[in-house]
Amino acid sequence: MMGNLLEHMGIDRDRIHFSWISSAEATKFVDVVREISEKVRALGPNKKFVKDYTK
Amino acid sequence: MNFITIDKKDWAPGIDKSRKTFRVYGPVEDENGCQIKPLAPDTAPKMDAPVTVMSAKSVLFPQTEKILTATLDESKQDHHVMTPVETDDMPRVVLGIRPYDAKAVQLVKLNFDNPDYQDPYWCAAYEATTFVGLGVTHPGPCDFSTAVGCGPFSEEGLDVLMADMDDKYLAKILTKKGENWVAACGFDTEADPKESQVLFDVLRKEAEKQIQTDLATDKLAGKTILDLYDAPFWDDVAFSCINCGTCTYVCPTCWCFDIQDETRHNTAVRFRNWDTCMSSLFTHHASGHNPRGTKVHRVRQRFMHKLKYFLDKYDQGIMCVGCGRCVASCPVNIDIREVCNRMNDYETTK
Amino acid sequence: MENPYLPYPVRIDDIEVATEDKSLKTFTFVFVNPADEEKFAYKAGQFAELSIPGVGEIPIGIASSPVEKGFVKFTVFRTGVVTTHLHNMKKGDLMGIRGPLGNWYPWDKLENKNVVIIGGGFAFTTLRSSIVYMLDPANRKKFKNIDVVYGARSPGMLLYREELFDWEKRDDINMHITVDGTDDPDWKYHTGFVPQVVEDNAPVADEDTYAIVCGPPIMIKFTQPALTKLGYQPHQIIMSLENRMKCGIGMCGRCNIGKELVCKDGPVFTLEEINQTPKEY
Amino acid sequence: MDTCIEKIRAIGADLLAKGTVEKVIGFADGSIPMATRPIALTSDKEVDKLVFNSVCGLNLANYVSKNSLSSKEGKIAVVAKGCDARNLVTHIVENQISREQIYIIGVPCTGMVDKRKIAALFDDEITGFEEHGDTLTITSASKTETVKKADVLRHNCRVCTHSNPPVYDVMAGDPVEEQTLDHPYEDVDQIAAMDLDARWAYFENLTKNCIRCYACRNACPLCYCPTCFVDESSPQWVGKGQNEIDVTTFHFLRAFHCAGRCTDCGACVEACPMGINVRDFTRKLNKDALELFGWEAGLVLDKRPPLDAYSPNDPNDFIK
Repeated sequence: MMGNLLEHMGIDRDRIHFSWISSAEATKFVDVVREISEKVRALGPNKKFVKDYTK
Repeated sequence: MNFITIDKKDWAPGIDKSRKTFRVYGPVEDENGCQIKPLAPDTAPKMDAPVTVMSAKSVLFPQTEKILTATLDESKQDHHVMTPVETDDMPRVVLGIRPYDAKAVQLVKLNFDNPDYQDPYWCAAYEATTFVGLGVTHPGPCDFSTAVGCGPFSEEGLDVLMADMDDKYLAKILTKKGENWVAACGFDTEADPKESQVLFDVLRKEAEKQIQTDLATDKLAGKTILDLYDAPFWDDVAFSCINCGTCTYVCPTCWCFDIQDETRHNTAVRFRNWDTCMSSLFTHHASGHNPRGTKVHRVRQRFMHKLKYFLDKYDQGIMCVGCGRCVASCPVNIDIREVCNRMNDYETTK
Repeated sequence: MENPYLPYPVRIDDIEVATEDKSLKTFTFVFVNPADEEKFAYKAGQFAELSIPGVGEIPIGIASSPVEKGFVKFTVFRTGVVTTHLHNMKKGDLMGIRGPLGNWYPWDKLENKNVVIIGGGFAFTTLRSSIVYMLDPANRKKFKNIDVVYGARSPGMLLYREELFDWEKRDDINMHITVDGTDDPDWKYHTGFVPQVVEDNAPVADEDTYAIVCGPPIMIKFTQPALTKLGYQPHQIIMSLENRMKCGIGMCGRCNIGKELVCKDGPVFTLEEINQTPKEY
Repeated sequence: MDTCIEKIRAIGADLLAKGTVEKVIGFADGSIPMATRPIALTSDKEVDKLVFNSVCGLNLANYVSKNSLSSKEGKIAVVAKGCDARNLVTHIVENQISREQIYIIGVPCTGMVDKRKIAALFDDEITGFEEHGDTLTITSASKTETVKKADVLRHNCRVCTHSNPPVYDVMAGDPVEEQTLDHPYEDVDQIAAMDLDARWAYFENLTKNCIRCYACRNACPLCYCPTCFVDESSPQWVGKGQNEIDVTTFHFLRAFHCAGRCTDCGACVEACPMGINVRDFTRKLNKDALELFGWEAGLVLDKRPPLDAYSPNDPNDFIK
């Protein structure tokens, strides 16, 4: 529901990710982080929900 | 030149002309109602606006204001040394404010500009601001300004007071600042001073007659702080309160603020934000102790501050100009007029 | 226009763990611009805002004394965001100090008077400042008898222990050091709570005797009756209060007790004054 | 609703006179038109102060959880519309109060009016407000308007399908007919139909005038946390100023804390001095709770809210 609300508010679904990873699943953790990083990098910098530091 | 008339068709062009030297504020309408805001180019103030939900205090005292900054970059020579954010000295004019909002500025001034300390940010903004008020010809049901030493045509704190005369404004110029603004707009149609004053007096009396309030403050000064503080009615007054900050934020005379630091990358910024005595955090000690830990404490603080502490401290009347905004906006209808009367009428049995 | 929010830059010159539980540290600051030290001229009993850029400010009583030059000292209890950050800072780090703020103990009024100083726990900082000030050779003759009652939970929780024991040896000040309890068989001072030690050891009041009380609320609450028993009138009992503060200059509005602002009209009040205000501290 | 007022008063007087309850929490007339004030009565002599009309827009369950209701205190009667009662149920389910502590005086509700909608009919301020059945007569200095109540109902009342309290001890009137809606979440769907950036712009615009008075939070019966996340200093989750991202963070997270708990009572919007429709946040969550879990908050006492319980059938396609 949090993901849905964020998406509803205009946040790209591809920037939101939920996974179950056990503390024993180190490789899965690395894979998931890599996958998300690549996906998010492809999307470019996020402009929403980011505090504007110039103000 | 005490009085001038401004033809309404000259009004907007005059304001535009003044933009060369003034930043212009005035009532602006959007989906949340009317507020005093900076006027975007080509927009005229909504002069016939109803009472704005928020007062004009934010022109001098923004809800969030950067006051100091420092770099945290240790390679810089002046790292961790705070420097003031430049004060905003740009001349500005606030158009169409209600007279009580200008009077409120004078009460707030007692706090920000006193013999011991002067708040540089507020004072600079105050110096830079010209207040052009519009007399209130039809005061609303929440207006009780006449009962607290103000009124729909009060001149205190204003630089220009205008009256709406259908196709034109009649303006009374009250200060040098007012003169400068009138000159910047190019308004120069003089009006007969005697006649104009008579007109103002008639309008004022008409308007004052429409304010029906039985608010009395005469006996507040004669009571002791502790008697009023210990009065039995505070639980009752506070019951419905939800401790939101609405009353304090909409109030033109509430000046309390919080100071907060934030770090943005390698820059430290110190802000001040409006704060509210309704919040339990306002007085919460780091130890966990809270001298005003219950909502009854906090509700009592607000009314005691406005109606007694301020009165006793400054001897300038109560800290209320009768705008009625807190009455109109309170979600649970706590009415300062009722509370004031209860305080005024309270006789200790001790 | 002076900007009262602008702190003077200072460097942390020394950090000393002040109590055995490490919850208190004494920080010695040196002004980055020597001229600022003069502007910071203070009297014993005043406080200042310790100001850490990007973190925040905290109002702390000045523990050094006006007669000590070249530095200012503050003893800080670790409790909130700013104090925790401060406890983690290092010697040499830069930060700011804003002040001096508030009023001070009424030194003019106290001239030619007997002064009884009563403190408990870590509320001894401005009292230390006061004692050092009074014991200064230039000032000692201005005051008659000086008595000090100071208590803490245990010997290791006493602040400024070495100074306390030095003062104990002097004959121009009567020290009554006490701890709530100790298992140290060599403890040669009092054991017991401050109010009881006051009742048993503080001088009986005459019109020339004043008591300065600073400590946790519970100690203040129980010391008052002890002083009353000894004949102290409300105007002879001087107290230093604390409340949550932000601006320190009487503008931000949160620290009031009745119409008095603790930061500007206080923090020092007589009991007589406090009796006129709501007890919102 | 007039007969309903009489019944509320009679029930209240009876409960207080017999000592069944220690106090009755209800609405009293306000000091200005279109205002009511929550009150607590302790004597049956005072029951004439109780009113019920179309401007009782706050939620009285809010006065039960936050009024330091200690176990020592006796039973409290609450005048409850459908939504108030649902929030009392939520309180019970969330262990804020026990069923025995509360006496629910159920009121069949015909909806509350949108004060801003009414104010918008006038250029000047409203000086009088009267209600006769389903007709409202509103006056200002310049004119009098007569409108049908149905035309100026609050949005949450227009889409309400639980006007009658689902749980009560006594009803102060005959139940009203519940409506069924073909498109209960049309407002949410309209936002969902916008593209991503338009949605973000919509929510940015929605909260642009927020003054962070927290009236929405404080009027909400669900917001009973001893320390709200926005007030936390260590760690400090969100900045305290008017930065729009901090403001949005507050609204987004507060709404999310109400996920599966919100009864859409509308008290948040009612309380907001700026008239911000903060329900735009919670409505999406309510819709999801219904569609994903078949859940509407506060209807039954014996089921846990969906985010409070695990079921193997919970939708989990969002986990990758």
